[in-house]
Formats: sequence, C-alpha cells, structure tokens
Amino acid sequence: MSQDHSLNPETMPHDPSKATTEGKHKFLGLWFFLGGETVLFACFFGTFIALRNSTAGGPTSQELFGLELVFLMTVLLLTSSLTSVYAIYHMKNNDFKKMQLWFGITALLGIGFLACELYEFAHYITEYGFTFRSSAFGSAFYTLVGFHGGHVIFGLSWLIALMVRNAKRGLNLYNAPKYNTFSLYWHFIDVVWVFIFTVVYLMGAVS
Amino acid sequence: MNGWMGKIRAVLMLSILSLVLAACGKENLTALDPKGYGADTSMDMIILTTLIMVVVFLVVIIVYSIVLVRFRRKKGQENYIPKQVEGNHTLEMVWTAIPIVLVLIMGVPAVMTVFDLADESEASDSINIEVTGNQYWWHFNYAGEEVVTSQDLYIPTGEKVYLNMQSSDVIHSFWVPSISGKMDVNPENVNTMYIEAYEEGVYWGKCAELCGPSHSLMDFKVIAVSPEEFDQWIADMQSVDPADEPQDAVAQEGKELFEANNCMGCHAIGSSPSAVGPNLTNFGDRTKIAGFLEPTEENLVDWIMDPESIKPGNKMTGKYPNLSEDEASSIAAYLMQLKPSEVTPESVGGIN
Amino acid sequence: MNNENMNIDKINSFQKQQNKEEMKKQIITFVLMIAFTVVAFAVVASGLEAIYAVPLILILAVVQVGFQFYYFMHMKDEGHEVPAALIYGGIWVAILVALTMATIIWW
Amino acid sequence: MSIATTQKKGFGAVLWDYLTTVDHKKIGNMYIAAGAFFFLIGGLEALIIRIQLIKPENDFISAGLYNEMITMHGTTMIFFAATPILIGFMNAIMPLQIGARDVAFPFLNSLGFWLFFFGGVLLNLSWIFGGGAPDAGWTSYAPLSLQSPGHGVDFYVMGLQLSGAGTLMGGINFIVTIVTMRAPGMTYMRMPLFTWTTFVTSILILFAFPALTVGLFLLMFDRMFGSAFFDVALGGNAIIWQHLFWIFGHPEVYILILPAFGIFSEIIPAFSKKRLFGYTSMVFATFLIAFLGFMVWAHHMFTVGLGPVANAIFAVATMAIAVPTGIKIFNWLATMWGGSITINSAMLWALAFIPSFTIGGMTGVMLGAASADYQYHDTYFVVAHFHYVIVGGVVFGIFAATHYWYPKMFGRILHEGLGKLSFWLFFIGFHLTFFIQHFLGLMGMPRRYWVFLENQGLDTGNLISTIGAFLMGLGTIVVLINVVYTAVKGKKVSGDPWDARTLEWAIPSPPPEYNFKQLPLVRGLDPLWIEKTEGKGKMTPAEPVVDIHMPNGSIYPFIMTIGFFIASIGFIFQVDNNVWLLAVYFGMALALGTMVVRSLKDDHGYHIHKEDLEREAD
Ligand code: HEA
Ligand code: HEA
Ligand SMILES: [Cu+2]
Repeated sequence: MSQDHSLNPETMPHDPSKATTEGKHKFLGLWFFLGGETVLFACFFGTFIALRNSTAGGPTSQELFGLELVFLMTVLLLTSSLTSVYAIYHMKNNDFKKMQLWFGITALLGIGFLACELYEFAHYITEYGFTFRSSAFGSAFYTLVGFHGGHVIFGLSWLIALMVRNAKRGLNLYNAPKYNTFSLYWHFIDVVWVFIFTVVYLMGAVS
Repeated sequence: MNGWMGKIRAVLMLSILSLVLAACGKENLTALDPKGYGADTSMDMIILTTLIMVVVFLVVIIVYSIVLVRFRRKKGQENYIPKQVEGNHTLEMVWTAIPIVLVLIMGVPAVMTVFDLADESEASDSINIEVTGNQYWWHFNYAGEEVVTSQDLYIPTGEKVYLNMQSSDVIHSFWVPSISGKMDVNPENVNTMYIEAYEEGVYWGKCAELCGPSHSLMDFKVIAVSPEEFDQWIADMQSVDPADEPQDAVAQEGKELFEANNCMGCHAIGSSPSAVGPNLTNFGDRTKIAGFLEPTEENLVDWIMDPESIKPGNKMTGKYPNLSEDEASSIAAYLMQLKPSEVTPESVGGIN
Repeated sequence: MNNENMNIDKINSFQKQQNKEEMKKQIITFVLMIAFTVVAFAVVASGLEAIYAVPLILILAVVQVGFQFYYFMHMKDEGHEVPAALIYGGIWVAILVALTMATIIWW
Repeated sequence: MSIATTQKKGFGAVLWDYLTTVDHKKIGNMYIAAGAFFFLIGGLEALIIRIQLIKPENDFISAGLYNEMITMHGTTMIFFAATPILIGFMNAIMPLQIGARDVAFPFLNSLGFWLFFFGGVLLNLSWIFGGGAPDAGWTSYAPLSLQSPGHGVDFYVMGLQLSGAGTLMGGINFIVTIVTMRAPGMTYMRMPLFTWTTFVTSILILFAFPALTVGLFLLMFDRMFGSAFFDVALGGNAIIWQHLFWIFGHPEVYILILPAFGIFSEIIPAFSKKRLFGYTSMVFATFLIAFLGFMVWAHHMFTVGLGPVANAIFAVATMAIAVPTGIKIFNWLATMWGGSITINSAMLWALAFIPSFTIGGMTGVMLGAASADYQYHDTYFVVAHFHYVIVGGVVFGIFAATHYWYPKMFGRILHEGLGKLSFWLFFIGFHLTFFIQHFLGLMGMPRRYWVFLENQGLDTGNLISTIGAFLMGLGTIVVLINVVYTAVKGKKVSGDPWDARTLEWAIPSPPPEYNFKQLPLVRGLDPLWIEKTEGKGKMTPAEPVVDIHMPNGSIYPFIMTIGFFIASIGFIFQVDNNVWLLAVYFGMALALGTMVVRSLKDDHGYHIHKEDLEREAD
C-alpha cells in the first residue's frame, strides 16, 4: 500500500506507469472513463446524424466542407498520436528529456490542430453566416465538433501543466502514471476525430 | 348477534358489488369496456397478459406461503443450522425455461397486434381527418370535404377513420379510451392512426401527454353516428354560410360584437382551415364548453370574461379588449345558436 | 529528487530491445493509419457514389480505430481485459445509439 | 446520526471533519443522510400531490404549481433520494465486503458526493429563485421544456448536470475499487451479491449517464444559447430528447433496482441461515438484466409513432427481462426453502418485497406488450407500475438495508418494536395507495392530471389512494423516530449482531477508519460463515500487522463544487443579464484553479503506524 519510500527508486520498474497501486488505479479509472466517453460521443454523433440534413434553408454540408483543411487537421492529430507513443517509449526507457521533447512536439501538433479548427469555424461564420443558431444542422455540427475541440483544449492544458510541473523534477513513480493516463486520453481524442472526419466531413461531402 | 352479522354481511356484499361495478368505470370513458376496434385489440392483449400474470403470481405466492409457514425458525431450534444448498440445476432450468415460454406466448400476439394497429393499407379509400393538437384544444379538418370543426369529432360507426395528427406547439396525445389506444401528436411529423367505433355514442377523449398547466382540461369527445347521419352531418356542415344573420336580436348584436372585437382573427365559422383558435361552426351543438364545462350560456359568459381562471395558460387570455358582462352574453347568445345540423350529440344519446 | 540515479544503463538491455520491437510495430501502425486516411479521403474526392463510399469509409474508420486501441493504446497487452470489456460495452451502447438516431427519427 | 461516533469534538471540528473527509464510510453516511433529507422533501411533495387529488376538481394547489410539484417529486425522488441513498450504502458497505481499506479514488469519492449534494440544493433553490420550479415533468420532454417560463427548467438542467457528474465519478470509483482492491482470496466468484450488484450498477452508470449529460447539454444550449436541436422551425427534432432521455432513463431504473436486489440477496441468506441459492445464476442474471436494460428504452415511446417494426422489437426485448428477474425471485424463494427463517424488521422488508415487486414487475411486462400499452401509456396504470417496483423494490430495499446495516455503521441496533410498527404502516399504506391506481388508469385517468372531473367514477379510488399515502407518511415518521431514538438510546452491539456471513461482519461496529487491521484471507463465498463453521470463528489475516497507508482529507472537493455551483447559477441567469457571466467565469476559475492546485501539489497521504495499531484492542 505504501508508496512514498519507493518514489525515487534506484531503478525504474519495467512499466513505471503501472508499478504503483495509485498508478494502476489511474490507469483503470481512465480506461473506464473512456468507456463512458464512448457513449457520450455516440450521443453527439447520433444527434448529428439525425439532424445533418436539417439545414432549414441554410448552408448544407456539401456547400460548406472543403476536404483539404480537414485532411491537414487529420494528419496533425494522427501524428500527434504517434509522437505521444514515442514519448511513452522514452518513458519506458527512463529517458526523461526525450520524453518531454516528444510530448512537447505532441503539444505543438495539438495546438496546430486547434488553430486549424478555429480558422475553420471562423471561416464558416464569416463566409457563410453559418452559426450555432442557423439551423438544427448548425447546432449539431458545432456541438459535436466543438465538444471534440473542447477535449483537445482540456488535453493540451493537462499536458502542459504536467510538463511544466515536472520539468525540474524528472520522472518518478508518482508522475509517470499521470503522463501515461494523459497519453491514453490523447489517443482517445484521436479516435473520436477519426469518426468525426468520416461521419461529419467525408459523409457530408459525398451524399 | 345474528342481526349484526347479517348487517355486516349485507354491507360487505354491497360494497363488493359496488367495487366490481365501479371497477369498470364510467361507461363512455373506461378502457375496460371497449366500444371500438383499437380498444378491443388492446383489451385482448390486456386480458391475455393479465391471465398469465395471475398464474405466475399464484405460483410465486404459493411457494412463498409454504416457505413462510414451514421454514420459520421454531422454538428450541435456535442453534439449528440448515443444510447449505448451493443450487439445483434442474430447478434453475425449469424456472428459466417456463418464463421464456410465457414470454413467447405473450410476445407473438403482441407483435401481431402492433402490426395490425399500424396497418395503413386502407387509408386511401377511407375517411381521412387531419387532427391538430393545440394548447389546449383539438382541431379537426375533414380532408377533401371542406368541413372543419373542433373539440367534438364526428365519425361514422363501423368503419375505419384515419387520423393524420400533428401538433402546432408541444406534444399532445390523442386518447379515446373506450374506442382506441393513444397516439402522440408531435410537432415535427404527422402520425397516422385509425379508429373505428362499433356503436353510436358520445365518447370521452383525453390528452395524454403533459402539455402545460391545463393539460388535464384538454378533453374532447368523439361522436360516433350512423353512416347515414354522418353524411347528413357533413352536408349540413358544408352548407353553413358564416355570413348568415341570426334570427334573434341579441344574437345578432352578439355577431356584431364578435366581429368588432376581431374574434374572427382566431376563430373561424365555416370551413376556413385557419386554426389559431377553435373553429366555432357548430358551437351550439357542442357537448361541452372548453372541453369540460356544461354547455350553458352562463358558463360560456364566464369563459369569455376570464378564460384564464378556467383553463390556466390558454392562449385566448388577453387576445381581445375587455368585454362587459352584457357584451359577453350577447356573444354567447350568438355562439349558442350556431346549430347547423340535426345530427347532434343528443341524437346519439347525449353525453352522460 | 534528481533523475540521474535513474540511470538509463540500469535498465536491462533485454527490456530495451523489447521496447524497440514494440516501437517498430507502432510505426507500422501509424503508416497504416495514414494510409487508411488517405484512401478514405481519396474515395470521397474521387466522387464515388454514396452507397459504396459510405460503407467503405466507415469500415476504414473502424479498422483504423481498432489499430489505435490495440496498438497505440495497448489494448492487446495483458492486464487490459477489464478495460477491453468495458470499452466493448461502451461501443455496444454507442452502436445502439447511433443506429437508433439514424433509423427511427426518420421524418 | 453519525455525530454519535465523534462526540468529543466540538461542532466546528466535526463540521470540518465532514467537509474534508475522504473516508468512504463517512461519505457513505453523508450520502444516506442527504438522500434521506431529499426523500422527505420528495415525500412531502407526494403528499401535496395526493391532497390535491383527494377529491374531484379540487383546488388545493393551482395547475401550474401542480406540474411543478410532480416534476420536483419525480426528479427529487429518483436523482436525489433513491440513487444517492443506494450509493451511500455502496460506499459504506461494499469496501468492507471485499476486504478493502478504502476505495480506489477517495478524493473523487468526496467530490462526487459534494457534486450530488449541491446539484440537489440547486434544483430545490428553483422554488425560491427560479420564478417557479421546473414544470415539464421529470422527463422534461421538449418542446414543453423549452417553452416553460421562468428558470425552473434551467435549474433542472444544471442541477442534474452537477449531480450526474458526481454520480459518474462514483461509478468509475466503484468499478476500479472492485477490480483492484479485493482482499487476498476474494476472487470475483466469491464476492457477495451486493458487491456484484454494485459493480454492475456502476457499469450501468458509466454507460447510461453520458446519454443524460448529452441530452441536458442540448436542452441547455437550446434554452440558454439559442441553438435549435429541438426547435422544429429550424429543423430540430424533439424526439431526439426522448431517445437520449430514455437511453439513460431505462438503465437508470435498473441502477435503482439492482442494488436493492443486492441488499435482499444479503439479507435473505443471513436470516434464513442458508447460503444464497444459485449464486452463479444470480450473478449471471444481474449481468443479463443490465445487458437487456440497454435495449428496451423505446418501451417508454410506444405511442410516439416510431412505427410497428420498432415497437415490435422493443416489445419483445422488454418482455425478455422477465426471465432473468424471474430467476432471481425464484432463487430467493429457494434460498428460504429449507432454511430457518428469523423474522425481524430487516427481514420483514425483504419478505414484503417479494410479492410487492413481483406485482410491479408483472405490470411492467404487461406494459411491455406494446399494443396494450397504447391503453396504459401515460395513465395511472403506469404510475402504479413504477411505484410498485420503485417503492416496493427500491424503497423497501433501502429500509431493509437501514435495519440490516445500521448496527454495522453506527454500532447500535434499531428498535425492533418501532421497526415493525413502521413496516406495517408503510406496507399497508403502500398497497392502499398504489394498487387502486392500476384501475384508475384503466378507467381513463391519465397521469399528470392536476384535476380529475366529477362523475367519471374516479372519486373513490383517488380517495383511497390519498389515505394510503398518509399511512406511508406515518410509517416514514416512525422510521425517523426510530433512528433518532437509537442514535441516543439504542442498544450497543458487537461486530456481528446477526450471526451473518460476509466480511463486513468480521470487523468491529462501527468499523475503524482503516477497516481491517490486517487484510483477511478469503477462503470462499461467505468467508465469515466459513470461518464460523469450519475455522476458528474469525478471519485469518493474510498479512502481518504493518503500517497502513491512508489518504489525507481535503477541502478541495468542496471548494471545487462550490465553484461549479456558482458557475451553474451564472449560466442560469446570464440569459437575463450578461453580468451573470461574471459568476460563470468566477465559478469556473475557482473550480478549475482548485483542480490545478490539487494536481500540482503532491499528496502522498499518511501512515497509521504498526505500533499504534498493535496497541489497539481487536
Ligand atoms: C426500479 C424501477 C423500475 C423497474 C425495476 C422496472 C421494471 C420494468 N419495467 Fe418499468 N418503469 C419504471 C421503473 C421501473 N421499471 C418507471 C419509473 C417508469 C415510468 C417512467 C415515466 O414515464 O415517468 C416505468 C415505465 C415502464 C414502461 C413504460 C410505460 C409507459 O410509459 O407506457 C414499461 C413498458 O414496457 C415498463 C416495463 C418494465 C418491465 C418489463 C420491467 C421488468 O424489469 C420487470 C421484471 C420483473 C418481473 C416480470 C417480475 C418477476 C418475474 C417472475 C416472477 C418470472 C415470471 C414472469 C413472467 C414470465 C412474466 N416500465
Ligand atoms: C424513487 C422514486 C419515487 C418514490 C419513492 C415515490 C414515492 C411516492 N410517490 Fe411518486 N413519482 C415518482 C417517483 C417516486 N415516487 C416519479 C418519477 C413520478 C413521475 C413524475 C412525473 O410525472 O414527472 C412520480 C409521480 C407520482 C404521482 C403521479 C402524479 C401525476 O402523474 O399527476 C403520484 C400520485 O399519487 C405519486 C405519489 C407518490 C407517493 C404517495 C409516494 C410515497 O411513497 C411517498 C412516501 C413518503 C412520504 C409520505 C414522506 C413522509 C415524510 C413526511 C411526512 C415528513 C415531511 C417532513 C419534513 C420535510 C420535515 N408519485
Ligand atoms: Cu423502462
């Protein structure tokens, strides 16, 4: 049960993120939370699917969506998933500096993604007058994509807080699980995005 | 001694009898005494499932009673430890399998009746009525007939009448228990159901989906008349001319007031499809005022003077300038003489 | 509170080798994911008819997400049985929800 | 209640102790106490409803107020009385049953409690500040809920959002606890049934509450920010709300009943002196109910017009739930069969549950037959159904658990005589109130009716129903008297007053803050019973006496909740005046800031030292 004397061991265990009881709890807790998030996003997706043609005379998805930007955003987010895998790889090798570096890149890619999304929203609003209040489709679109964006913002703040807080302290058994749970969360954000680009943008562009 | 035993017995018999009678409820309202196809079909399912449930409950209660009688801890056995039984495969199979069978026995007819009641294949050559639910009244438009009415829905007996229902505001639900089960009236789509009444009569209808403060007052009636009378009624309704002047002087004044206060802005007389407020073409024949008040001029005056106190949250309140009591009673006199047809609720036995 | 004494050398080299192997798989995963994405976008850009395109891109998405879960998120590794069960539970409910919203709100 | 255990401290110290506690037992007590408080409020609302319906065309309360009353009654009872009281028992008992010293996330546990509590407070503040309480029914169907004037529905949205987040945290916490913190030897298939139902209930919470969260978000956006999800004019669709609500709502009813099933599965074996019959099938049935529970929600929507195919599928799926539930009923009967049954007040509630719930379940199956439901739907038949399952199942379960576990939680035993009196009052009142409602419904009385009309044959039934409700009220008051009396004068008891079977009875009553001095070694199902019949009569330790690691208490959960509470109020009123956005910003800053502080500050907890433990007697 007691961990604090093993907080700074001579050698790191094989997987520092799951070596402590707290670590195991965090790891499982986050996974289960993601199970709930699956349903949460499914409900937003469901709502979107039900309302995606309810444009009330406003712009339709075919008129709005351009695929280039979305492709760029996808690549940014997918790559950031890979870079966070790299970071965890270095965590397992107990190489704190490289881990921070790769997480840093992850954060930058995430910020890039967000910037694109903000640009996209601004574009729809100014060019097409397409807002949250235009139509049921507008409400559903901004809510679904916006909730995902909100998750990205939350993830970024979490990551940055972790990196700043631990920059001087290095890796230990107390913060390793935190990095690990973050990376799981970040992958999940990516998973959701895969469905967003498929269901919202690609399916919006075909039919 | 014997005397009061007898009295008790008599009282008991009487109260049981009255309970049995009361258990069915009011004849033209209860679902337990079906007078139409939908209610009949539902009743079949209700009886089937109830019978099965009674049997299941008896089984449970018999085992339960035996357990309670036989296996209570007895005096002098305080330290007795019964055999610790883990389970019994056969028994567990039995009480899994039997419910499955029972569920199937209920499930199959349930599915069949659901499809039966949703059957729309005869819709195109039947009477179709557009039903609009409003807070807190019902609008009926006989498709292709140029007949519009509200609150009292006239239908012919012995045939399916298709109702195409939509709401103008929030969700309502159309329910005439003794004729048919209910169907929601949604704002975003048209729901279709059919009703068929077996016998002539006046049947109570109720709104069954919470729709605001006066939800419980959104009553309406279905008036089932013979097919000939129905044709007669349609013809009578079609021949109404809203411009006709009433005979009576007070009513005539009422008509002027009715127009002067722009009541026509909301209420139509005749076949105009406008439905901001209830259509008043055959107001004088209505079973009730505002759906639930006795159809007297007094009640109508009260309604006109202060609808809010009668149906809280209704949309008539405040839509017209204050009227004096006299003006209101003139209007009432005008409205009460709007009796275009011989075919009325009274002609099929009246409302009881 | 320094990490000097968590010396890299002290991690045994077998473990490190394993991590490397693992990382290779991760990169393959990533390449596949990008490939799926490109295909999905290409399918749509090519103007394929909706009845073919929609199922296709949905399948691509599902496979890609499978990769994320099993490789990036290590759901294939041991110790992930309960998380996997609950994720599948969530996916099951998610499918029910999406299916409902796509079918019985049809007017 | 729990003051008794901390007598010596001053009031301020006790208050601080409870505000900062992360001890699952104290949190459990707080859940139960707060839930009981809301139960009284909900019950009072029920009595007002029944007074209004005592005679035809009564005008005891106005139409608008009546709708507020039913909405608040339903919402309060479901979200703020029944659910939290059950979560309270899970908190207080489940870790003891698996031989754990704590839950996995003590901090989150406390946060979850405060979020629930302030959610309930917020909801009830609508009476005063909302320009009227919410009035669109506990189901809050759009578009009625959009049209509802004042801020009532906004309070509903924010109150449920807060407490929903809290409940979700509780659920995750319990799942992790059960997966990782079982004592040595406590395999899954040795867990007591109450632990199993806690586990499955938590899974239901995890998958069901997000649907409510989303529904509430959509409603909030429509009401407060002008979106158009349910606005037909802009292409919105109000049926989406119904789906989301019931995708949550139906699992929610199993969230309520499964823990109650767990409670009865503990009490019936304990007082029959027999092990639970068919343990494996009981576990299996619990999972099956949960699984099927997610596939039947549209049975609340049979009359919506989803079409015959959907109605048929959902009808059959609904009826199928009778099978696993039946397995349970018969297993309980078989447990008692051949046993040696003691009837005391805890067992009385359990015994009364079986026929009462069976009636409710059977009317449920009758409702499941869609073509019959066209008649039942939205009538008093449905009201009768769900009060039979909820009161006859869940509330009876709560009363049973209170009598059964009170000695464990507070070290004193409830008074038997008062217990029996309250039982009979409540039991008779319950059947009087709700049995007759089946007939009222079939006789044409829709639910949510402010008045019923004269001469419709509904007078006698409603009068009887109202009389019954007052008997239930009396019963509840007797329970309260019993609790107060016991807290002051009740008989003190040992760790195992019932000669029971599971681990929680192996430790003193009330349990020390670390629960188990040494983690016990579990050798099978009903571990304590095994030791009593085949061992030395008490648990064998699985470890030597060692230092015990304990989490530190924390005021942060409370502060974070206050932050969210303030922000919620801001959201509600910013519609009227932008100044309220300040409250949103301030509240969020407070909450998020606390979150940041909490995550930046390391907190390693503390240790109870071995020497101190050894000094304490067993
Ligand atoms: C604890 C809460 C709880 C529980 C456990 C249940 C259990 C069930 N409920 Fe109930 N229900 C509610 C709470 C609950 N319900 C609430 C609150 C509402 C109304 C919400 C609102 O509109 O406000 C509602 C409404 C409701 C409806 C919608 C009615 C309508 O609005 O028109 C339906 C329809 O199918 C239904 C069905 C069922 C069924 C089939 C079960 C089954 O799980 C019951 C299973 C149990 C048994 C069947 C008994 C034991 C079994 C045997 C002895 C075996 C043999 C039996 C047979 C073969 C039949 N319920
Ligand atoms: C857990 C859930 C739960 C519980 C326990 C109850 C308990 C009771 N309910 Fe129920 N009820 C619902 C959930 C519940 N209800 C729901 C969800 C609805 C639907 C709402 C809607 O339509 O939206 C509903 C609706 C509902 C209606 C229908 C209203 C309508 O449709 O118009 C009625 C009418 O009789 C009713 C009555 C009762 C009664 C008499 C009790 C009794 O069992 C209550 C017994 C308790 C007491 C009587 C308390 C006694 C306490 C005191 C006397 C002390 C008071 C003092 C202080 C506050 C200090 N309820
Ligand atoms: Cu249900």
